[in-house]
Amino acid sequence: MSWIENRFEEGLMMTSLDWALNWARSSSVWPMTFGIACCAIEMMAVGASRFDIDRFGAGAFRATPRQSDLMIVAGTVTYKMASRLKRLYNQMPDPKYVMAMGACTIGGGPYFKHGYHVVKGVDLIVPVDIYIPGCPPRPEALLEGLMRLQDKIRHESRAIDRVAQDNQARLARV
Amino acid sequence: MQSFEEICQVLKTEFGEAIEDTVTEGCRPYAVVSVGRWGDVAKFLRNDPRMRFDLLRCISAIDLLEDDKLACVYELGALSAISATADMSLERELAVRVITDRTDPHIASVAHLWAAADWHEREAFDMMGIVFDGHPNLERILCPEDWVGYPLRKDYKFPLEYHGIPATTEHELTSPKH
Amino acid sequence: MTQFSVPWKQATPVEYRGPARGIVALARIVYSLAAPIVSRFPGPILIGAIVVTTILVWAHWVVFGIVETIALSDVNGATRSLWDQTLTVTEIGAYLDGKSVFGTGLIKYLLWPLQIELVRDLVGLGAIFGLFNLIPVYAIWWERKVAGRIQSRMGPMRVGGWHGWAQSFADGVKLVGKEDLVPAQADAGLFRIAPYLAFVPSLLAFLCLPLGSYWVFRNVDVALIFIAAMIGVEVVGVIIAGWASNNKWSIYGAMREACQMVSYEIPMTTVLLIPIMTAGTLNMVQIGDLQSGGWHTWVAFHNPFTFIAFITYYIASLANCKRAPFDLPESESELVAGFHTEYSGFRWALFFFAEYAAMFVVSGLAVTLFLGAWHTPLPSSWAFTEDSLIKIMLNGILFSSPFWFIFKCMIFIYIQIWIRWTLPRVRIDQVLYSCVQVMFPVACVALVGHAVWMVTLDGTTISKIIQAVLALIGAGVVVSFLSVAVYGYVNGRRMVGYLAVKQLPGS
Amino acid sequence: MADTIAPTTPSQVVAPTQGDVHTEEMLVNMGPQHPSTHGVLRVVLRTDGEMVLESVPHIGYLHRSAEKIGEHVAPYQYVPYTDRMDYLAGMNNNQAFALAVEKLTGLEVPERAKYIRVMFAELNRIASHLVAVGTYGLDMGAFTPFLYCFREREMLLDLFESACGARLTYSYITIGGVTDDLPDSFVDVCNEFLDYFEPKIDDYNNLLSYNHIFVRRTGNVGVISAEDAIRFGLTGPVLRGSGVKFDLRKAKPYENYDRFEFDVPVGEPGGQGDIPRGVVVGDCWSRYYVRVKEMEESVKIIRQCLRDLPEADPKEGICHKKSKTVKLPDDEVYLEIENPRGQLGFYIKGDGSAIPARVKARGPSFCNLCVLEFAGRNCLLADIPAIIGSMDVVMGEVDR
Repeated sequence: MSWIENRFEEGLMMTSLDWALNWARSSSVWPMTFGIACCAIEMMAVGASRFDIDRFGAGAFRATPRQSDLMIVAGTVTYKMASRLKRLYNQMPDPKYVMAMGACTIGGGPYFKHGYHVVKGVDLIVPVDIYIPGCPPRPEALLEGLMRLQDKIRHESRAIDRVAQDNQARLARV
Repeated sequence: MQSFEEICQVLKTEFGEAIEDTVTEGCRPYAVVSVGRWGDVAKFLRNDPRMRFDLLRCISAIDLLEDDKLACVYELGALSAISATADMSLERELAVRVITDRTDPHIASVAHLWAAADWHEREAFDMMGIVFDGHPNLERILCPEDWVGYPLRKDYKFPLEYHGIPATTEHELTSPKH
Repeated sequence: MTQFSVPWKQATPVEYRGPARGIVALARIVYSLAAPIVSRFPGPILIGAIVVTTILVWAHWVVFGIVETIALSDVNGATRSLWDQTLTVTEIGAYLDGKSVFGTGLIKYLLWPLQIELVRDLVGLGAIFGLFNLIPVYAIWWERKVAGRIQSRMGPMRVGGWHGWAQSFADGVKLVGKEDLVPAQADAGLFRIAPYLAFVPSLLAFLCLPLGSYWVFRNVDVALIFIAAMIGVEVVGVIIAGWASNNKWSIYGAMREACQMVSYEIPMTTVLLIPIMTAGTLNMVQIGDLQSGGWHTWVAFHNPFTFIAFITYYIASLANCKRAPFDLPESESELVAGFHTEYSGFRWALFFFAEYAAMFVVSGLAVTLFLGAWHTPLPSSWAFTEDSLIKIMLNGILFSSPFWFIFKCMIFIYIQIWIRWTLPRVRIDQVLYSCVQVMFPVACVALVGHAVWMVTLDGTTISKIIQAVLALIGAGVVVSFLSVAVYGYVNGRRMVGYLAVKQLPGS
Repeated sequence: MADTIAPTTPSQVVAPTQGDVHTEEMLVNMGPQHPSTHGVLRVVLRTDGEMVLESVPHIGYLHRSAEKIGEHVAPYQYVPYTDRMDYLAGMNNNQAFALAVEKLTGLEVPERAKYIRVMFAELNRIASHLVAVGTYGLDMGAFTPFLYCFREREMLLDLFESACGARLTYSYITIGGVTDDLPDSFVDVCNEFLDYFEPKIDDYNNLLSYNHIFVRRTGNVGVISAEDAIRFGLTGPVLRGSGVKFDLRKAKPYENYDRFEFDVPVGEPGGQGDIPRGVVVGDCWSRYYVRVKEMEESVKIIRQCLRDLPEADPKEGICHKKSKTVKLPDDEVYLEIENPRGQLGFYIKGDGSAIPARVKARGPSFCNLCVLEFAGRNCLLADIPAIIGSMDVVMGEVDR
């Protein structure tokens, strides 16, 4: 969790601060170079000349999880890979986002029934923000997913979440 | 260019009973070699000037559930002499099937003859559970170390979970009966 | 199930006790007052920040321009530097009265605090810090745009409107807001301090970098040694960062950096001796002033050996600030991110700032020592005579000013970017080979040759002819660069058009 | 050739003498998430400073049970799974599987479909080699050639898209032919693309192949001799880079490759012709350059295809009528074709029903990768990406 989250109460200043920080975060979503399978080729195509994800400020592909904001899980996740994927997610600093790209990461895809070694959806391992269907999704779909992620970031808040706090207190009483 | 029959003839004169069968009808002929003599046959195929099969193209492990057997099919090839100017061709081709027991499968390793066999044999061990005697490093290659069962056997039971991750939704899913 | 249970976001409000509570309360009050202004309109505020910083630089500039003129118009004919002698407000007033500038009286009193040294230092520091921050921010944005153009794509386009000009600001604000991670196995103290050890030397180098005859914060007599030392000290931060991360890739990066730095400092400092020999001083301002007589008097065109030395210096400086093809310490395809693999957020941003500021510093050294410093290539006969303040300032901009210095530095930074996106990376043994067996002998030959030249040929007709020929070659390089750029631009347009217009069946 | 081969076990590797400097060995784990392992390959390196004493590849991070699925679905349903094995060369994979099934069941392919298959296989070979060349530049630290290669690849993908509607996973070549006929004006557009593309190869050469730094980085690195290449069962450009002129399209022509004229490029020693000095046969540069040359040869083949393309026979159609209802006999077949990465073989065993009893894919990347343990010894750390990149592995096919 970033140092600024959940420290201040909701108010005019927090709303303004949110506005500024959300603008910065949504304008500079740096993905991690984390290609697993077929979808990774389309992810590379998105970074290449015709589609150019750099136009949105998201073109700085970082090789290390420490410097990236977005993990695009591009390809089939297997059981052998699962622990590595989880570890990479844990290594990313907050705020972090996960994009499930392609049918395999959403729910096993064509390997759902007989794929004994395929995880049936990456959301069994890490929380997912955006799902992009397709096998593999076209680059335009990935760009659309990025824009939806930016929308999502623009509606974030850094104020103390009263509802979550109340729920926690209630749970503690129980 | 030697035909399949000529190669089998040479093998039969050299090894006699070890060549259990030669199947010539069908798409692709193959010879069945007894599992006990396979090590010697392989060495002969690799080193004898008449054979000189220097290319091991593939090892396919197959599950013969009805006969309660496992088998390995070795695809061998012999290249013409290396030259930088002329196109090379396959001089001879041979497919060898080695059949072993299903409960305690053991086949002699050929990794010391063809380096290519190293990973193929590890894969066959991983997928079918065939133990290759004399292999330098026989451990699972594709599946994780703690994987249960041999996935490509016909009676393989799909896992229900792996380290807490739920797996297949259809319980008791095995191979279809056909 | 424990290992793979889905992690839910847990809201844990922090309780403050003791003095912290007071500080937090104060912070909240400040925030509530400032936040509506600061963060309601991030776009305008960012524009404002740039405008203010620019005005700060320019204010510094205008003031110094006036002062420089006064100093030059001293009746005794002796040149006085701003920092050596304190000008009194009476002197400034007397000068301005004589020039009958609009609002003389007001300017006189506005300038009054400048006679206090502390005020001057604070203004100067503010300007230098502003410049130090602006240059990396825009160099990074520029690098992404240039890289995009080289690779036939657009680069940042959305953020801030026009060609993504606010991209680096967004990156910076985001990086500041990221979680500050320190790996569990790392040496926390060293890990935290290392980015500052890389950042501060770059900033210190700026203090002695002269942007003009009077545009230097501290005109130190050993400025050259100081800057060379500061560039060298930056390595310590990098090595500590790699070591403290407790990551194998980081250690590889740190060791490569140490190895590379030790080897490239030698030819670099060897060729730095050549301008020193020519000028007979270590003072950067004096070396710069030596080259004021037009572009054929620039040190690089002095004789063939200085020309070789200039090229050697530029290659060594690439290695010095970890730029491709010598970016081994952070080579992405080999060591995941090299020495900063474990760094995230603000601390990593400090490394980035340090790197781009170092690019500017080494380019500044190249410009000052070899390519005429802040002097214009335009002939001096084009200069205006001193009629009005406007013309004085125009003269200041076009003929002897930070404008030319920054312009030349930017060209060198551009070439660094160009090389980075074109060439593959060299291997560590090849780096060492090219240093020890190629660059160092070349540097030594240049040094000896230059010394012999200075003793035998300097000032003769042959020397002048060779100087002119070399200057023409330099001009030819610039002209061919421009023509290549124009050719590429025209061709690039054609190709983009081909891609855009091409209609394929089914598409 | 030696009688038997010494196994490449760790104990065989001897550390180079270090003089009086005391150093310690370090185990470095490279991957499965690493920018230059081309996917999820994991290599464990035993290093001594910058020297790599031993590198052991670990695979299986993308094991997607493709062979098991082959025992559960009918052949025409399995074609899409072959796309996803080698996702850079979907057409070639479809072709290999389709040819194997056709050989097993004796289906006849219409003449026009044969030409279309060859054409698309070669187009996809270009697309695949473009990625290989581009990412190899990326491994060496040159970013821009990668972008240029992808720019040209996008045009190829447009061609594929116009024919079958997919960019990456085509399933266009199917059992008994191809799924659909070519769109109108395809021949003109394809010719136009070839005219545009051919001069671009010179651009790549100028930018990357003959770049001094690139040659120094890859020349005489990771040398595999011809004997070793055969011993390890290497195929494709990796084998030909070692100077073995063996190409299944010439040695054992399938489809109608025997009707086309083309050369088989092999690795050549440096200093002759356009080969730069410092290159030896079997090094990374040779393997890379074979791919560049193969693109030129593929362009030749496609031009001949476009020239000789027969008109569609309305009676015959473009695909065999029985392609979806075919029953596999109780027989087995093993068929290899020349993929961009090497020889892709399919072993299919039928048992009289519509669903195969066993499908085994011999992935060229799988067989090529096993040489990494042999080639990646006693080299520098920076050579490991060079060697892995020159193998041009696709992990989807290694792990299947």
